[in-house]
Amino acid sequence: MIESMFGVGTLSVLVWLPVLGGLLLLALGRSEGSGSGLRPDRLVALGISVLTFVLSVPLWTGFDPTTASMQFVERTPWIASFNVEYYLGVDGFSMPLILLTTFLTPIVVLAGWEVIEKRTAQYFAAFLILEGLMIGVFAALDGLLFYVFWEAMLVPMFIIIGVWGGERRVYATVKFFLYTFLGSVFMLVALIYLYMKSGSYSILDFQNLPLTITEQTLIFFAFLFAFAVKVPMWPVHTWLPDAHVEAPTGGSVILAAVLLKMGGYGFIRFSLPITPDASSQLAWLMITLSLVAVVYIGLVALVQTDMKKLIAYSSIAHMGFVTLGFFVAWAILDRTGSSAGIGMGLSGGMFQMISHGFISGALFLCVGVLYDRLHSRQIADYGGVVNTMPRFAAFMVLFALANAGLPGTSGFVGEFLVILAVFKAGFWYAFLAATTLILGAAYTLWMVKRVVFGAVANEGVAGLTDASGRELLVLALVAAGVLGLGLWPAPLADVMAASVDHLVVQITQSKLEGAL
Amino acid sequence: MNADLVTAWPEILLAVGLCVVLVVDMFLQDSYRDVTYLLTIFLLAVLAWTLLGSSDGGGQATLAFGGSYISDPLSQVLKLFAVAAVATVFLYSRPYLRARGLHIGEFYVLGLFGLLGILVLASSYSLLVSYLGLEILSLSLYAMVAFNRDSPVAAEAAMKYFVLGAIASGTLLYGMSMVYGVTGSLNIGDLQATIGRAEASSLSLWVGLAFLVAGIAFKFGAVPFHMWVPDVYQGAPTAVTLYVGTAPKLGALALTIRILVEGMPAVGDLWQVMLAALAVLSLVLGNVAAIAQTNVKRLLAYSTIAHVGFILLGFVAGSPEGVQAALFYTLVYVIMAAGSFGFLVLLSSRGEEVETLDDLRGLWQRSPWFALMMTLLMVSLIGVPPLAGFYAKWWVLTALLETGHVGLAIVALLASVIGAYYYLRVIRVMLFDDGGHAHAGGLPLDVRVVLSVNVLLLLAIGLLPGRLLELCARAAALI
Amino acid sequence: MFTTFLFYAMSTVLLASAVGVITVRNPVFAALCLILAFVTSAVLWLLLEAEFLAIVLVLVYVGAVMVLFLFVVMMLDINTATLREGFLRYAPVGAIVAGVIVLELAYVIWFRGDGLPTELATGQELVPHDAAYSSTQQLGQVLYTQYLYPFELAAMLLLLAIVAAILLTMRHRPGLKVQDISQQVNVRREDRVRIVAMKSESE
Amino acid sequence: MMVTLSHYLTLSALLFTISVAGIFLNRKNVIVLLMCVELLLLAVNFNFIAFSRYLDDPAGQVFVFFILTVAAAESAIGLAILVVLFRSRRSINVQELDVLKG
Amino acid sequence: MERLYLAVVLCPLVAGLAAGLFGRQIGRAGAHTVTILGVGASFVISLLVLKAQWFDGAPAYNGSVYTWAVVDGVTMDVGFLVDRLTALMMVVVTSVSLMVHIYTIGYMHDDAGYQRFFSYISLFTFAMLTLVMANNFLQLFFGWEAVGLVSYLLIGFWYTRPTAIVANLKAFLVNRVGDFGFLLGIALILMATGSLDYATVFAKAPEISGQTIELWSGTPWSIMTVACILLFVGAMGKSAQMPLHVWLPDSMEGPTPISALIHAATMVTAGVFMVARMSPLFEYSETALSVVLVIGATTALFTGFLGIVQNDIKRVVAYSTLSQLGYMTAALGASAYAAGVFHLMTHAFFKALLFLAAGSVIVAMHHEQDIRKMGGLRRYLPVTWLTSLIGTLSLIGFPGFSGFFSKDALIEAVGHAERAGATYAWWCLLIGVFVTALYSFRMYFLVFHGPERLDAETKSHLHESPWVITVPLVLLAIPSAIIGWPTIAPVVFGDYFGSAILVLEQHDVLGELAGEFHGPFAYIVHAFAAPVPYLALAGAFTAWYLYLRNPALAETIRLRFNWLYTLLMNKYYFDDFNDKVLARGSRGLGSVFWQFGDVMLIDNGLVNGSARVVSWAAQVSRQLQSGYLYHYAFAMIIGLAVLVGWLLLGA
Repeated sequence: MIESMFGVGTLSVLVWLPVLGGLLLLALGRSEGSGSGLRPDRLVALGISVLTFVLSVPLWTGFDPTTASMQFVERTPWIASFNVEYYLGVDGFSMPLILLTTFLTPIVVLAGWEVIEKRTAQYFAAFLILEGLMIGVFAALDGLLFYVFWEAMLVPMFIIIGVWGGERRVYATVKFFLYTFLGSVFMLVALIYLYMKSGSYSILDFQNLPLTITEQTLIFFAFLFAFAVKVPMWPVHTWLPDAHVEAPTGGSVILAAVLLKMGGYGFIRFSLPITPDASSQLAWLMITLSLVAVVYIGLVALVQTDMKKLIAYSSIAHMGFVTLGFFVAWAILDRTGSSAGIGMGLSGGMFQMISHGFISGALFLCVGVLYDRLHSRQIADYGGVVNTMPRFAAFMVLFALANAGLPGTSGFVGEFLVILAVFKAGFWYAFLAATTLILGAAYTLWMVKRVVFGAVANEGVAGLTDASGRELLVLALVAAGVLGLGLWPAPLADVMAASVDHLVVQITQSKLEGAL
Repeated sequence: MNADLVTAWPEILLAVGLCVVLVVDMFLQDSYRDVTYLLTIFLLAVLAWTLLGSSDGGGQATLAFGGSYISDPLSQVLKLFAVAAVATVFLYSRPYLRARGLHIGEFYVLGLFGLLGILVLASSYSLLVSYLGLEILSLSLYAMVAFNRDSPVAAEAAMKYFVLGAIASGTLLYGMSMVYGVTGSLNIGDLQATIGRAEASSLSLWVGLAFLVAGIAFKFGAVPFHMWVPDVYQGAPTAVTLYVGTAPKLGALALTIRILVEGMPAVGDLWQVMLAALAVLSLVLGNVAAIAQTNVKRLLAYSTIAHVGFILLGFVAGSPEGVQAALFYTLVYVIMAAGSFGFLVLLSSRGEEVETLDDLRGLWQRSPWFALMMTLLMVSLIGVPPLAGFYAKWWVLTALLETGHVGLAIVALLASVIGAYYYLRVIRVMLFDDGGHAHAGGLPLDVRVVLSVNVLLLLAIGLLPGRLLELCARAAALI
Repeated sequence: MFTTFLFYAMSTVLLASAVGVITVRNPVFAALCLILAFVTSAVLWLLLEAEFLAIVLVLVYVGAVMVLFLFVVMMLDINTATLREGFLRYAPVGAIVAGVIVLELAYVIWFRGDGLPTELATGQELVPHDAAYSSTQQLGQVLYTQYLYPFELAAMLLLLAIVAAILLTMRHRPGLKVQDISQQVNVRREDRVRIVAMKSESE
Repeated sequence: MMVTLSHYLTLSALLFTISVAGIFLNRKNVIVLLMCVELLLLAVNFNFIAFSRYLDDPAGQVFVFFILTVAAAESAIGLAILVVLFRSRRSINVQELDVLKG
Repeated sequence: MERLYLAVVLCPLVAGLAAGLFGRQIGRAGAHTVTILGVGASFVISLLVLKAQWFDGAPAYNGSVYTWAVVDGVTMDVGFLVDRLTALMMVVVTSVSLMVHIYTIGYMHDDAGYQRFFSYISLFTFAMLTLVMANNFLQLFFGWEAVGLVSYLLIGFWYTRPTAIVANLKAFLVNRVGDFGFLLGIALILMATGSLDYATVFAKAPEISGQTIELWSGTPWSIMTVACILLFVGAMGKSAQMPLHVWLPDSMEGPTPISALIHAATMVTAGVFMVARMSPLFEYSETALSVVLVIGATTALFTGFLGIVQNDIKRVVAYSTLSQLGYMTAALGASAYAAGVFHLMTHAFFKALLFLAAGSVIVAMHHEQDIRKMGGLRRYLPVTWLTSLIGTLSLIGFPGFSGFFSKDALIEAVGHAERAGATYAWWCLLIGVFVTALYSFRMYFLVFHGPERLDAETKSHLHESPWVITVPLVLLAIPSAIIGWPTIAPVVFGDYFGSAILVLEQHDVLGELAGEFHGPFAYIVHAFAAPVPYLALAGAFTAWYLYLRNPALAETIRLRFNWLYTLLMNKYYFDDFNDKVLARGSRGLGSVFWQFGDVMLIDNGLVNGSARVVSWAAQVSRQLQSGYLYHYAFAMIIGLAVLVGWLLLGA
């Protein structure tokens, strides 16, 4: 349907519609935030983001869950002399992530509706452009195209944090940029190397490429730098708390909800299938780092006094489950000699990514709601919010519980599946991973206790007004996602199933025979 | 002889046109200086038009003037870009010069002389012609740097540039003399053949080679022959900095390709290693030193040094692809430099100089479009896709990796990560910092359009880089 | 044998005067040293049978360029007293670096003269040209044929130098009073004389 | 004892070095720098003429011819810059040319 | 039938959501009406189910409602397993819940969060029913955590009280510790059996009982033992077994109805239920059962001691709950699952009764909870007094009351068990009987008898609670008194549970005892041959003597054994340990990781450190660009010399 309307594929529309929309806004928007009035910029932004979401729905409805091959494929030569193609397509891994992106962008637009006062048009434009680029990352099947989207995305995010961020925004955003930039340059080397070996930039070709163990190891590390920074994994995670704290609410939401997922997605798309043997050899490292993320970062989160920082650290801990779920595959293989359970880890990681997208996004939205009123992120400045903002508090408690992995919310699904899978790799792995049940609950609920519950702590809190209809709408939309996914994850699991199975096959097949 | 003249028509056309401009300008009153300007632009337009028309023809190399002149796809591409770059420089410069009472015909004339030098370099197939081309270019640059006679810093810059430049040409000449002594020939084609024979590859030749490399490195501004770059860029009037920072890079590239790549491929191992050392030094020092700068012109000067390192890496690869990549990099860099220096020129067009980072503070508040354009330029200079700067780096890296220079590739990448910092700083002052008084209002439409086209060209190349990549590949195919 | 003597004598003078250029206190002396260096060089070039260039060197360089130098030196009237400060302080460093370069070059030239058309390499002595040989003629034959293109470029270069030199040094001083003859000739009475009606002053 | 090519080349090398050293050592007077440049070119010319002679090839002499031309033009421009410098600075002290740095 | 099961679960859910989301619209009356209707419907259906299961002999139902997800070939369903065990639990849960609903109308009459409260307790009923009706581990875990969540919300119901929100956080976290083990247990079971479905898992239990897992290299553990202990860790959290019992006394910060419902009758017994439900697994691990036995017995005795020194009326009841939960657990550990569940049922009634009665006292006393400020209340609160007495007698196991049957049966079962730790357990339980009677009657006497220690202000308003409070008391008092008579035969010694609970033949202590069982009356007579009733009476008598007859002696004893008193008052220092070592320790560790690891090493060291190095290098390189022409020239010359030199050396 869309194809016939625009003459281009669905994915192209999803990538370029927001980008062009963003450019349109840039062209339109000279208005310094006038505060009142019609404010066409935000209407345009909302319209485009909602339209993008609507247009992305066919990805789900038209998706064939029985196959692991790419769907909605678009493929034309782009840089012919290097066999670089404009090659888009989705499978069970990327499609949900794209939907997550298109779902969250309107929410982010709504979240910034009245809050952003300066340079509104540019603000919304940045988010729209970012959206298109993020979709591009998930949809790209050509290595170079992937890299282009991957890197390009840094710029709008850099600007979002830098312009609309808090006091230390410059430090934070530069740190963010350089960290990720440093990480991804190594990926570029790996991509070029893979191109040299395979003669094309197609990721699917990369995946079928036989590589020696040395090559695999080097490529693995090159990718690891890029993805580990993005995820972020310990010890390259320190940009995240800073970036989150300083970013405007929308920026934090997108950062936590989608940007981090790119790292996890990268592992699925590149590291695991391209370098299965290196991954196998280094699985211990990845598992260790993941567990460090869960335990160490969990403890660090416990002592945070800044809400956003706390949520940021909790994000790192939760993303630890993603990498754990992915890389535990080889430990399972080693220990049990069978591939049973690998798929559960992979699915768990994917669930964790999607769910974390909702939950961390929602928590940042909640902090944003509070910040808009009292302009403080410090836990100590709050207390007894429930007295003045009961409806908001209900949502916040819900999301906090989801963050703690309460069954029935999406936060549970991923952790549950990953722990089930990890147990197969070893009791102590599972033991450490499961500490998140305690730590996650501890830092989240302790924050809730200090912020939401209790008597009204100060005049600021006493003067709070409950969330507005817009804010409630935003929170309710995310809450629907959190609960829906938690109570009935089957549809998502079904969508991923074929791709997961395919990846399990790729993981378990050594590439070494072919190369030797 | 007639055939030779036909072959060399771009230089002839330019030389004749230049004289016409010079003569016409002599008889013009100050208030009619725009006629000179228009005439110059017209001349360049004609030149570009005819170059464009002939650039697809044949794709063959034609020699003329006893083998000292060559017309091949490479020379055509370089000339076309040089003409376009100089034209862009002129377009940018007029309001700036006018605001300072410097809008005199000699600026254009000297600029055209410099262009002539570049064209000569592009087509040179002899050491002698290269030397002359280089001197035409250099002398006009010295004069241009000094041409704001009331500026003490400009004079200082010109003096430094002159003395160092003279040493560099002396070095280059010394190298040429050694090469001549060993091979007995000045002609590139003969050089290639002679040096290809085993006995010619002697220590004397190598010493000559070292001198040549030093001379070329100076022209590029590679470390440690870079010291003039920051001082000249800063000291010269910004319009001249714009000129110095753009088109002459094409001349230096031509010099390198003609003498080293085409003339001495047999000793490629040697000069590649030398260039590798220079490249690494340039990348590191350029990027590191730029971090401490507060003057944007100076900052961009160091950034130039760093980019030169990248260009040289293309040659280090030692493969045809590497040369193509270096060519592509240079072309893209010229576009980026034109945009970024042009941006400074435009901001300075209302009188006071816009030079320091502080002068850019809060530009976004008042001139969002300009700030956006400059942001894109900086992003491209960092090498972030989808802007053209990324593909330049990418191609050079590809060439390096294909020839096994992994270590160099990684050094280059790390250096560019460091480099990202100061470009971000420029973005930061324009976008993130409030206050300040940076403003880009009141500029004539033409320059605004030129800047936009300049920047959007980078974006266009970034989105569809195939055409330019292929152009470069074809241009350097015959080497 | 005479040529050998001449070579050494002239070389000695040349090097001495070159050292003089960089060491003497007074720039006028430096210029004179330079002139001496050029002249001795011309002699040495004659030994190399490049008589045209030798003459050009004297005529063009000594006659024009060095005079220009002297002219500028005089015009700028620089205080010579302070001009040499710091020289000795840096001399050792300079000497080391210069020594290194000389050693490098000498090593190549003397000990590893491979590739060069030296006697060692070619195995035969240099045969002097016969008396009919004229380097001027030889140059003349190729200059407008084989080297036409460089020659024309050199012409452009000179033009460039003219333009540049004029641009840089010619000044239109704003305060300068210049006669405009045509204005003077075309002047009318109304421009110069104003008749003012005044009341007569009593008292 | 013959005067060989090597003698000329060595002479040239010495000249080259002296002029380079002069540029480095001279801290006061820009005009001496210009003279050093002339010396530098002279050294190069020696090389070319010597090679030309020993190769029996006129190209080297032609090159020198052009170098002389260029050198003349170059010194004209150099002196012009010097004049500009002196006019704006009232000094041609090399050590005072240090506004641009860092 | 299937639809009915769904209705049992969904009625409270819908009602709870309605009260919660639309509380403002439907008002107070609306809220309690809708929730009581919902729970009432569940109760009625539960009775029907029980009837069908028990009297009509309907087969156990095991069916799926919907597929939650299929991941990696493992199907995870949401579904119901309804057999006799489930049916019994359903009735207990819904009946107590219904009583509490009604009682709440009176108790929470003046509270601003009226609708919210009804919503919570309805949701709790939903969650608890999901738990007991689950036919798979996933749903079990869901219910498990959901009841924990509601408990969390209810303990913190009065969120402005600092103690309440500390208590609820503590409750949740301690429960999470249990869930931590529980989840690992589930994971191990999935690993061993490849399924989360009860039926499949139970079917495979004998098969995997011989398998081992290496926790440390070289030491094989029986999978079954590890799995059961892990699962039991969950039960310890939920059923407040030592050392995870610390949250339960604090949970008394919540309103009294939920203390009755959640922290006495139902939720805390989930652990007991779970172990009973998992009997097909536990039966295959002697070790695990021993652990259960010892922990249960220890809890039974030592938390009982704590009850003696408490002065808060609710806390006394809470410690008695802990102790009784220990009894149940000990029964489970002796493979006397039926006895454990039986005690669970009787306990649900009499403990709910005691709590509600305590609540009635509290309401009457205007939220005064200190028993030292009460006394002689029987004249003012006759219904409460009488029902309390019934509850207390039942609790101490006074012959004939329901608590007697269940407690006596389980003590006897433990006595007959031949398992490591059984003897220890038996002694603990026996002493526990005395202790139970002591603290129960201590409270009873201090509250209802003796001098009136209350102030005049309170006294002037003192009157019996309204009918919405007393009716539930009466309704609960009836089963507390008599329910043991008709049920002990089938439930404990009969085959009521049938296949719902698996007991291996060699473990079947109850089967052994069943031979000596000849009806309830004979059982009472028979009981007097054992020390249990005497101990109970001795306890009651001691309480009477110390607190009514000769209070000075109690004070003397307190002073004489001050160290013991301090130890008990500090609850064996568990809380201090948790606070000072665990909580503070992990926060300290977190601080170290953060400030030292993240901030100092990574951020300041690596990240900013490299930035500093670069900027230092930048400054240095600025120095190199000195501005002096001769330095520039020098650099070029050096460069040239190096290039040439390199060639010469390299050649």
